[in-house]
Amino acid sequence: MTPLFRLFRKPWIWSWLAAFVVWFLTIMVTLGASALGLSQAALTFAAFSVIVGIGQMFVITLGPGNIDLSVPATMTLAGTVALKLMNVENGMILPGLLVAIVIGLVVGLGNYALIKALRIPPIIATLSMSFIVQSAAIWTNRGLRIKPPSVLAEFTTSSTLGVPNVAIVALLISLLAWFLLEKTIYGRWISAIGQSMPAARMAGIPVDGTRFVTYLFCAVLASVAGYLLACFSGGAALNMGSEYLLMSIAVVVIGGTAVAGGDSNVPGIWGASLFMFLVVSMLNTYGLGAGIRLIMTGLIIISVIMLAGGRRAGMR
Amino acid sequence: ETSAKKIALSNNYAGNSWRQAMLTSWGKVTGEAVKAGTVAAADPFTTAENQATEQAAQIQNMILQGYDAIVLNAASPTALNGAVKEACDAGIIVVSFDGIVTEPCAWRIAVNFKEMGRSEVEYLSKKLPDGGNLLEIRGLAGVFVDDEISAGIHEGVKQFPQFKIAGSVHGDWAQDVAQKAVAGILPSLPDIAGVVTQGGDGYGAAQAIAATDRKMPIIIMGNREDELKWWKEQKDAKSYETMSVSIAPGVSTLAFWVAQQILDGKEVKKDLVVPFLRIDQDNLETNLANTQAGGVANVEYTQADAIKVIESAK
Amino acid sequence: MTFRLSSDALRLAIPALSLTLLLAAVFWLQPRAMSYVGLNLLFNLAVPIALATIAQMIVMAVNDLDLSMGAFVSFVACVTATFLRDAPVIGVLILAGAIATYAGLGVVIYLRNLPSIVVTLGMSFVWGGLAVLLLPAPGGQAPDWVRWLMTVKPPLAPMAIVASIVIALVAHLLVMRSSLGVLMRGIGGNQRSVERAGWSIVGARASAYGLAGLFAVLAGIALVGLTTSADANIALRYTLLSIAGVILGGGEFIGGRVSPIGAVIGALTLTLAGSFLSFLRISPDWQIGAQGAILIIVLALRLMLNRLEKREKRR
Amino acid sequence: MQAGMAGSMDDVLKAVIAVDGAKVSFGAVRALDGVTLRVMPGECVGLVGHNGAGKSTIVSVINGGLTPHEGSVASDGERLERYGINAARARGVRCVFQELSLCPNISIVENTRIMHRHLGGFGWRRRAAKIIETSLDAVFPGHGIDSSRAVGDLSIAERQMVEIAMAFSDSGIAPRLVILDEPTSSLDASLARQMLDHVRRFIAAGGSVIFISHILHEILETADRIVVMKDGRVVAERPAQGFDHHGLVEAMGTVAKEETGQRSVRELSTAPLILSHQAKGLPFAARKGEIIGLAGLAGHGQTELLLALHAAQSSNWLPERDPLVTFVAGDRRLNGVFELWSILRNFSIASLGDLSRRGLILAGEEETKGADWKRRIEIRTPDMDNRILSLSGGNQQKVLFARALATRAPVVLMDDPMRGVDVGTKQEVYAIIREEAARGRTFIWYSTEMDEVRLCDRVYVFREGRITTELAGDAVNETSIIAASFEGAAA
Ligand SMILES: Nc1ncnc2c1ncn2[C@@H]1O[C@H](COP(=O)(O)OP(=O)(O)OP(=O)(O)O)[C@@H](O)[C@H]1O
Ligand SMILES: Nc1ncnc2c1ncn2[C@@H]1O[C@H](COP(=O)(O)OP(=O)(O)OP(=O)(O)O)[C@@H](O)[C@H]1O
Ligand SMILES: [Mg+2]
Ligand SMILES: [Mg+2]
Repeated sequence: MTPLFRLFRKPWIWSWLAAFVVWFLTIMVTLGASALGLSQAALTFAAFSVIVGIGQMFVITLGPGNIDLSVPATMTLAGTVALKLMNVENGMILPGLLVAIVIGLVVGLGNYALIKALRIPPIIATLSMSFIVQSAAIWTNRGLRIKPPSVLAEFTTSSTLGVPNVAIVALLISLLAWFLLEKTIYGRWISAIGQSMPAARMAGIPVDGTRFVTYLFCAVLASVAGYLLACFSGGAALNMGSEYLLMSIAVVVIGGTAVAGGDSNVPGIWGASLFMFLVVSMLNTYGLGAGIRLIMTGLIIISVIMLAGGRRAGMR
Repeated sequence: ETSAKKIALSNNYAGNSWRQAMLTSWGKVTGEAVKAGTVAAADPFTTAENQATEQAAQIQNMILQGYDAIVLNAASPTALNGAVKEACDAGIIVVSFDGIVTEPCAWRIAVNFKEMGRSEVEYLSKKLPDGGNLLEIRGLAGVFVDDEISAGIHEGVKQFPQFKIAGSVHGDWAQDVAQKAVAGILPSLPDIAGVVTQGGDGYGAAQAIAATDRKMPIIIMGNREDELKWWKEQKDAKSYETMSVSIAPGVSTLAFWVAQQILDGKEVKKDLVVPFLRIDQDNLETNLANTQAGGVANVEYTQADAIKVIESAK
Repeated sequence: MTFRLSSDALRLAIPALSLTLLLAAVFWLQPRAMSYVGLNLLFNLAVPIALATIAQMIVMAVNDLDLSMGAFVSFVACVTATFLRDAPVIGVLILAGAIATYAGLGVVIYLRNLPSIVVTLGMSFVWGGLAVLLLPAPGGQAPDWVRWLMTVKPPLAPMAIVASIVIALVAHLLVMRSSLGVLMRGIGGNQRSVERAGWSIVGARASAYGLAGLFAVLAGIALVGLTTSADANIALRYTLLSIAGVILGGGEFIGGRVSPIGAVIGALTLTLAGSFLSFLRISPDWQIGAQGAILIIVLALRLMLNRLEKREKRR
Repeated sequence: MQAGMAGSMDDVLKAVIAVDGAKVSFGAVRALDGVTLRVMPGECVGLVGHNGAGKSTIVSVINGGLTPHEGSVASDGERLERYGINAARARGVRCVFQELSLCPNISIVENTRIMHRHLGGFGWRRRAAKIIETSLDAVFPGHGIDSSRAVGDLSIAERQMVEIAMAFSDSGIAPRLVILDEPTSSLDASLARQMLDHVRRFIAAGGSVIFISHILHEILETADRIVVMKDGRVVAERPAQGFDHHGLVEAMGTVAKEETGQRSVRELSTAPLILSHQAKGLPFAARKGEIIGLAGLAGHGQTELLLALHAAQSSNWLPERDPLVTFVAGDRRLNGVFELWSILRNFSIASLGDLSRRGLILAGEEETKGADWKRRIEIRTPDMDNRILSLSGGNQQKVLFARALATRAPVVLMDDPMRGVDVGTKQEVYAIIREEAARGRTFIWYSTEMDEVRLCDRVYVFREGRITTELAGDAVNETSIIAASFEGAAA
């Protein structure tokens, strides 16, 4: 009784429940025959949302107003440049990954420079940055689609023991994130900064350093996600990240992270990512038109947050 | 005589390879035209996001800048009418292509999107006389090209009732979105005989289907190189057969020449039609050879082509 | 005592100065813009953005953020181009219902203590879906009176300028001078104290959201008046534009610090920045990036002037 | 003798507000355990008690913000069934809350509009300005506050002045009962004096006041009757003449012995210099083991100096193994507590470096150290894992103290940290400070309370943002500090 009760007080439980209900409703159409296929697909595509979502979650934890809108553009730039560099050669996989990470670092640096040096609110700073990054992506190869190296393409599209490889990568990143948040000083610091920046400063926390690292982390995760996605879908496209703007925010908040900052959780990201994929699949499966589908998606998001967020305090 | 005339390209989106190819073609053809002194300038302008309001502002700026003609790929067939009307009132020639506008004072170089959708089903009916289930991949909801092609496909299904649309997803013309949407609906679908697309989503669908143990259906392809290449591989390996329909991005150059002809005082009908680009099993290799790696199958137009199109419309 | 500018006045001086600088640059690049017609062309599309910015600003005044603004304005545009023209009574009812829904959202967000970002994110799907249902393909037509209103040519100044001034003044009266405005900003500053003074927070939040809904509806109608027809995605950009407009105009995300006149100026600045860029004729590869750069420059200007303000205060 | 036997029928009839047997609990915490309190017209009731005794809670009940789970509220002999904020305000009940309860983003005039609901209609700005200015002039003559300024631009003392004036202001419904919950905590002596004088005038004119303060002499000289609370109950209730300082402390159940200004003069001028700073005015320097006071009128630059010292000595970019300074906040809502966190996490945040290995937090050590400090400074909570907000204000402040003292930083900066801390706790903290100073820690202490300043070895007096005087040894006494504080003004 009590453990169950305590489980229901976890902020992330609702996204998992919602994901499960939607999954169940979807497989019922085929009386369960699609269970395996659907689960695998869900794990595969949720993985990308999880990776970008975790980065976004760290940023959102920094407190009200902190958000990274440059995620899609960073994904695109990292994907295009890395694939161009690798040029279908298996030997270049590691340099490609390195370049993607460096791009993430540069974008993160740019973001924080704008936020700190020019005091531009993060939402606008990262938006402006994303325009520049997007232009850079266009400029580098004018939208030509280059194929990923065969080993990478193979790796990202196959499974190990029935679990998609990308999902395993996302799981490892989630574990790292969980560890950072729960067990390290850094995790305490970002939570403290999210609750009150002046208080964090006066408690001796290196506020700027911590925020800087967090923006770097988010941008690097976005570029890693872009790298993987480009390999998974057989080449980088200029618009490949656009979906992940709303997605990265939605999975964070549906997952039970406080939008007002200071409180985050990793399991919720998974629940929410699975949910966001499954809900579209469910509505597609039931053959609903685009209009109805959008309305249902919206209403479901609101109901989940109503169930989950009713009692928790939040600024917004 | 148009050597003193200035032409602007108003483009609403640059975020995919088709648009990039379109801009490249424009740059190539108009660059030569400017050098040859045919026109004084041919500047391309692009908005950051696919938004009618921003493009309307862009057109209004072009009016201020004193261009003589505006070549327009519109974000919306109707939402730019206000701005287009103001341009016309200012004595500017407006030629729309691909994404055309309904404002009567503008010229339209249109593709018959409905016919494009219908022809896909017609093709399938030849390959699959017994019919079967179809999966439809649509574009971006609320955009008119999506609505037109889809209407054509549904018309085709009515014409060939042996087909049934078993599922329909929106791929937003982005191949990763298409891949995701298809992967999500696929487990719940019965056997699929064919996939009808709007061009550009074929490879994503193929990827999603390849990830399952289903038999590969006939996927109608678009004109991106990766689609054609995949088709070629399948053709070589297991004599896979399909076709590809699309619009050549080089149509922007046709629009350029048409605008130039109008400026030159030629009588041109308001509605011109360009054929869509179709690739079949037998001319796949030639087309693939002409396509840049990672690019889009393309056709560029010359002044003579434009004159021919104008003449034939009369 | 030395003369001291109030912080409200300074909050306004900064965006006004950015706008002036940008306008000077545009006139220098394109002298043709310096005319009745030219100003109208430069600014008329800023009118709906200004209205949407005011709507966003009201939501921000009570410490919330509306991520559904763009979708909602698109929805209103669809209603305007269809029902409001063909069946005005039903059209008006739908729009009134939409405003009521906004007010209801304000209540639900407060009562259930929900993050407004998520609720409005969800609502953006709902409005988008409704818009697609109304207009699966672009179309419809603006009612004649709307078209007339947006294209009328008043003497002296073009409609775009007149409308902007009227919007700024009305919003200023509502938000900065009226009791309701004080109440809304008070909630943004310290909700608990407003509650302790015996006000109904539910009522105040409902009015704030309702008012925001009203301005957003006006934005949708004005937009259709300019474009003559609508589509389901017509104003999606307005979400970010409106937030950027509020910030450019000196507003802040939390704490109820907003400035309606600043917000209108912010919207004008954003629109003008776009024009400025096209007059510069940058290579198409970098046209998108330049939009980011100009946002950065305008905001950096704000920072510079903010420093001045601080120095002013310290004296 | 106006309030004789509590509970007589007569009293209930006359009482402005009578709370009978109020019980309130927050979860497991019994904040009020059957409190009966009456306030007569023309009477000032002093309310004292240790931190967490329930004073603020009874205030919330009277003010209508909290409905007691049991018990009743009556006014003018009439039992009020549906008592709420609006009913209370309609009866002239006004409240000054401990924490800032004005809206910082809007002007004083606009705040007045919010406080007085019925003020609306055309031309309200003019009326509101008149109301608040009249009241400010009455309570704090010569205040010099412009009512069109935004509250956020005011100093903390000015805000408190506005808030007090707001409570006494009359916009049609005259204030009958004004509740002051620690109103003087940020005011310096002269402003506090002005306020207390006004309270007496208000009482003389027939108004009633409930006055809560941890500064006992204020209570003793201002209140007519003193109610002592302890653990959610009233434990003593007598006319003010019936108490003296010692008796009051005893009634509150504080065991700590009183030490009034016993300060052994220590010779530290040879101790090594540990910190120096070029402030405005005289140079600032601190030696190892010194307790340095920052005195002067409130808001004259003391906090700014502390912030500057902190900023100069701690890095914003890189973590530091051995920070030189640590900070105890006075404005705990603004820069003290982390509201989402447990008490333990709030406590340990500043010393995580010592509680971790290679960036990994050692949960066991964190808990041990937390338990240790809970015992040392008696944080009243059953469990350090409870949320920090479940503590009363004074106990939260103790946690902030523990946070700073638990670090290894040799210099402790204190920004008027004893605001709202009860007498017993204060004595304990003073003892700890002395003990730590003896071991070589340096304390730099801004305080608005003279008793505290007198505990310091050396005092810098501030005036208009600059250090004007340095006092040491026997010169550290009330007369010379006050003289130094007003030096500039007299000139
Ligand atoms: N909202 C609340 N939730 C939980 N506990 C509360 C709440 N309000 C008060 N308490 C608890 O009730 C008790 C009484 O608190 P109260 O604030 O009335 O004390 P106080 O006498 O005002 O103390 P202080 O002198 O420190 O202000 C304390 O133990 C406090 O922790
Ligand atoms: N919603 C809440 N949940 C938990 N605790 C609360 C809540 N509201 C108030 N408290 C706590 O209850 C206590 C009483 O609240 P109050 O604001 O009256 O304290 P306070 O008077 O400011 O404290 P002090 O007088 O010691 O400075 C405080 O410790 C406060 O933080
Ligand atoms: Mg209290
Ligand atoms: Mg208190």
